[in-house]
Amino acid sequence: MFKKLIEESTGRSPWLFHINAGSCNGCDIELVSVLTPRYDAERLGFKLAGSPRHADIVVVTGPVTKQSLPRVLRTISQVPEPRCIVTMGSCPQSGNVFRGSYSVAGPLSKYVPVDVDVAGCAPKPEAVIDGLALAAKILKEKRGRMK
Amino acid sequence: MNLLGNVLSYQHFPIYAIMVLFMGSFLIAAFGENRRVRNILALLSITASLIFSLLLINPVILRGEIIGYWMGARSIAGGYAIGIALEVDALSLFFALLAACAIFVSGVYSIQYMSRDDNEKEYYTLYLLLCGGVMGMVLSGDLFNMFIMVEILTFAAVALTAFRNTARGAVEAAFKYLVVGCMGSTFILVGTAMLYAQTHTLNLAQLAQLVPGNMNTATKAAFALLFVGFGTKAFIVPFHPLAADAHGAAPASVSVIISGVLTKSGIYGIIRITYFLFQSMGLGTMQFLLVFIGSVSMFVCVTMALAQHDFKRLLAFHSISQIGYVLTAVGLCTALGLSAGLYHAINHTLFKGLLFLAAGAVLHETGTTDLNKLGGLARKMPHTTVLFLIGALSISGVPPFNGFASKWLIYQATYQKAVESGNIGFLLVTVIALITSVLTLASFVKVSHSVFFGQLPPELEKVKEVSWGMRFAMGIFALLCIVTGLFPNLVTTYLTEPAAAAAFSVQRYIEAMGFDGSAAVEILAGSFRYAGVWEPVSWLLVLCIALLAVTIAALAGRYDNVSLCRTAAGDSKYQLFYGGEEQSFSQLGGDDMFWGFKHNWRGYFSFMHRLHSGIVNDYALWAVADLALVMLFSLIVL
Amino acid sequence: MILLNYIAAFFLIALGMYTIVTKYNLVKTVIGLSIADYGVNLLLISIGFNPGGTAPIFTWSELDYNSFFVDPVPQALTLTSIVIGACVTAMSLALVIKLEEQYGTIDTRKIRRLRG
Amino acid sequence: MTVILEALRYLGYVLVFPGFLFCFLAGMLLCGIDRKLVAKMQKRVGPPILQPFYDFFKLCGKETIVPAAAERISFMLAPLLGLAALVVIQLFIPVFSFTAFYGMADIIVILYLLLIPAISIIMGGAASGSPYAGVGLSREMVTIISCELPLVLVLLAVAKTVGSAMGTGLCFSLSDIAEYQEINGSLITRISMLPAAAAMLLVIPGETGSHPFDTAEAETEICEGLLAEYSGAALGVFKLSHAVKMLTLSSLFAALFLGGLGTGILVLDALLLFLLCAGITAVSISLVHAVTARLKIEQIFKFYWTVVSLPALLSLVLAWYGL
Repeated sequence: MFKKLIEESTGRSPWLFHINAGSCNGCDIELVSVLTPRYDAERLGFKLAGSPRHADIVVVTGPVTKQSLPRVLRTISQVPEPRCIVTMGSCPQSGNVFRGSYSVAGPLSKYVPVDVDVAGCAPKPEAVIDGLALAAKILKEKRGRMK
Repeated sequence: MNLLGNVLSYQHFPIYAIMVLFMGSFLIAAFGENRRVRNILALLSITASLIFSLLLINPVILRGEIIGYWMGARSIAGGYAIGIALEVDALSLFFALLAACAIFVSGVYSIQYMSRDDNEKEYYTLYLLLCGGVMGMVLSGDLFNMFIMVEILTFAAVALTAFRNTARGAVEAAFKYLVVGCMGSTFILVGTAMLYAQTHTLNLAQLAQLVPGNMNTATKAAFALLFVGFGTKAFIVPFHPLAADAHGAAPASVSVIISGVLTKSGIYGIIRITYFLFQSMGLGTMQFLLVFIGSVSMFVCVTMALAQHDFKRLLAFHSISQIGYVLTAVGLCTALGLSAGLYHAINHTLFKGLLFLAAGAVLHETGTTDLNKLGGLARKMPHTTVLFLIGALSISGVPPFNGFASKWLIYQATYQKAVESGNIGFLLVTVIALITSVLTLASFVKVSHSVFFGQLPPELEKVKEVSWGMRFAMGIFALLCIVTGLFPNLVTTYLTEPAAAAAFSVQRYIEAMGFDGSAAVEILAGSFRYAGVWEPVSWLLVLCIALLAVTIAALAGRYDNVSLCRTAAGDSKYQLFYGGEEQSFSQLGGDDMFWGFKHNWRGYFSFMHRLHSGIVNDYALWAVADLALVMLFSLIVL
Repeated sequence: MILLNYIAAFFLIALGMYTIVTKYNLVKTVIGLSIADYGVNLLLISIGFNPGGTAPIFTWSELDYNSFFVDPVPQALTLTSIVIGACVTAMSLALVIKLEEQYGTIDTRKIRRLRG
Repeated sequence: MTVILEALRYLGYVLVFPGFLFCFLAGMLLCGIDRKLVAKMQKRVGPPILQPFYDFFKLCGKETIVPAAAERISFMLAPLLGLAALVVIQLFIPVFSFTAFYGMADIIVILYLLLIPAISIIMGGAASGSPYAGVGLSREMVTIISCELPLVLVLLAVAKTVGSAMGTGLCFSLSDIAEYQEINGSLITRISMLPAAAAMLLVIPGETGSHPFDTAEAETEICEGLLAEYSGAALGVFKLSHAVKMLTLSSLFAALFLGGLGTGILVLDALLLFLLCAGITAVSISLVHAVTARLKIEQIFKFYWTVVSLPALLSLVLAWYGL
């Protein structure tokens, strides 16, 4: 019964940790706008956590520069299981306009398994919420698979 | 057989308790070359002293006798005391017991703590001299003998402060202590001489009979001299910088004695002169004097402690802050207040002893007491950490430890005094006491973070737990801290209330020595009832049940199923979160804590910093100014 | 006569305190302590003095109510006090030497590592 | 037989009401109501009222990581100790005429017991070894110091008012305060107690560490400060403690100022207490949260020692002169 309860709760209370991996700040602003009164992602239980130890979903923005890569990986590894990784915007998925730059190490999926990609430059808040909701669902499944 | 019975009569125990310590001191000075002989002699004499004091509990505290003991059977001739007397009432014995316990524990601790120092023979000689001085002072029935014992203990304390004379500031601290301490002793001697000139006696009981009826300018001045003189021994404001200097430099086992026992003997002296010799505590102004100095001591010293970054120096300031509590409570002149103050005196000896020993353990293993250089020792010294935390929580007044029990009584006493006397000033004292308590907690949070928690500096990787003997000594104090905290009723019934009652029965004190006490001014203690309730044992029981319930629930929810770092090299998952950077050593230094508080009071703190200039002339000036003020005060009001 | 003694005693004590408070030389501080101590000794001995009294040395048979002698107790106190004063001086001078070794100065204004 | 029954009754107090079960349910609900109310005040939909339960159970199901630099035992024990201590405080606070453990603690004891959860979170944070926790504990301690003065003044004012009315001079016992209010009506109806009640309302958010006094756990500046290294169930227990602390402080407010409203029927009283707590929380935590931005730590100190302490002091002086 508890397992069921925990699994159900996991899907309803995903806390976000946001990593800026060299982003232009466009996506960062959009992510914050998701929490504003107009879109209010909190009604789904989303909350921005201050520390990776508290997070369930890691939101990565930016093309993952060489400077930021070890920091991104280290921070992701510090998130307790079960965790979901969401890339936000086109940069972490493809490199976007920064693709091929000498300082870009991306895409992120080369280094860690990414669960959800939210494309767009920057993605609309509706799309972000949709992607996060999907991530929450994946989180729930992952929790269900844990022993 | 009769001789043996005579020798073992409890009448003689007070002098035995003093003499074994002095004998130990002489014997060690004479035959202490061998380490084992020295240790055995030291342990024997402190144990014997403890046993003699404990054996006095039955006649003095339980049966309520007052032992009047004339040395060499020279007693009274022509109505005047001509012999040297010891007089042991419950108050004296209370302080003697306190001293004997602290001396015993710190002696046990010394055996291993001092094993790395040279000149152990000199250490034990001076140490036992110090202990004997304290014992002699509190059991003495003679004002001049009190002075001599004060001189002996000041001397031994100064010498022991400078014992590790290569340590930073040790000799400097000793010199400052010597100068101001000797000024204090001079004050006591001048006061004694002036009293003698007026009454032609030095016996405390007879002085108590003669002085209050014959108050004149000379006796009033003598009061101020004695008060300030004993004030320097108790290190109350404005003598607190000396305590801080001395504790910072002295070995921890000596700090235990200086803070736990020597300051108490100063308090004892103040109680003796205010309650007995001058019987002036019935005066509202005299209560004001004690309560004022006490409150200032507790507040100024706790704020000074917050600004320190040396472990032992911080503890030293706290020790004066706690003495402030004791003095405040004693100054209330109610049965509840005096009982609470004495209770706090016991507790202060216990938890401050524990804390100093913990600081000594840290110094012994790491070689430093600088809060900015330590950290994370909890993983290397787990037992010391637990013992330190017990002490820290006790001094901060966290239930169920002993500090709370006595502070709770002190708040009640001050507030009750405010209500009874209708004086709103005492209410302020209650508030100051409560705020001081939380500031104490703050500075111990600082210590526990900067020494025991936080990160371990790389150079302290090889630190080990201290030896069993030292942990055992700390354990005794910790156990006593818990016991006196859990059973406040036992402590008040069997220790502090008899002692407080003794302080209020001057007439008995005078008559016990064979003088006429009918003219003694009876200071009314008043009856009291507790305004609140506090049942530590039941509380602890409930807490344990609750904790058990939480733990069971947590274990059922697999709370213990944690992921630990199994690999040696340190997986990045188990590193601390540094905003993504790799983990590196970074410890918040002791100086950087509580910025939000210090910033608001920056004017106060910088003023205090300028005031505590470290120049011995300034401290001497404070002593003279304090004397002038108290003398003015006593000439006007007494 | 005796009044002069008292005045002198308190003057000496005050002078000693003045020396300790105002002089920045460690040795002078020690001298100040000694001066104050002498003042106390003078005070003690003056308290016990009876003009015209003899020395307080009697056997039991000699002692009666007509004996007139100076008070012996303050003399004993004075002896003790002198001994203590000597100890203070010795100890403080020893500390001064150590301080000079460690700090290279005997100026109190410079010996203030412990402050604040 | 009776002894066993008595023991069972007290065990029931500890475990069910006003102990664990009540604390858990009511605290979490309070927390949910608070979040919902703040959302409503900001014109948001807000999370469901049951959101704190979801958060708690989710955290229970997460991995608990103990950093390699942490002191493991203190790190894991601190949350449990804090929670247990809070529940014990709740047992001592009277629910109108009903007190679970009669005659065991007074308001001074409560004042100090309130420190234990704070100490345990500080010790836990310090044991983690994180520098963020170091900054956090420094701020947490300053917040405690800040709240202490007004809280002390409020408690003394209440003690004096009740004491002089009862003829004993002063009264620290919570049961006596509750009894007094049963007979003479709530203390808040007295003019002299109004400033104290206002001050107490402002102390509650500081003590619980909620917005705008949450510098110690500021997630945007110092990564949740003391909680930075906590994860999983241990974090969940801390979140639960936070919720219970809201309940404890608001029921302390109710016991001090809103006594005498009880019906005498325990179930109704419990419900009433919860409603009162929700009202107090709405005013003192949610409203303050919604209309303010986070203060700096030295502003918190200044705020509490001036703006909040003055009314409390006024109240104490009024009580002193018997108004």
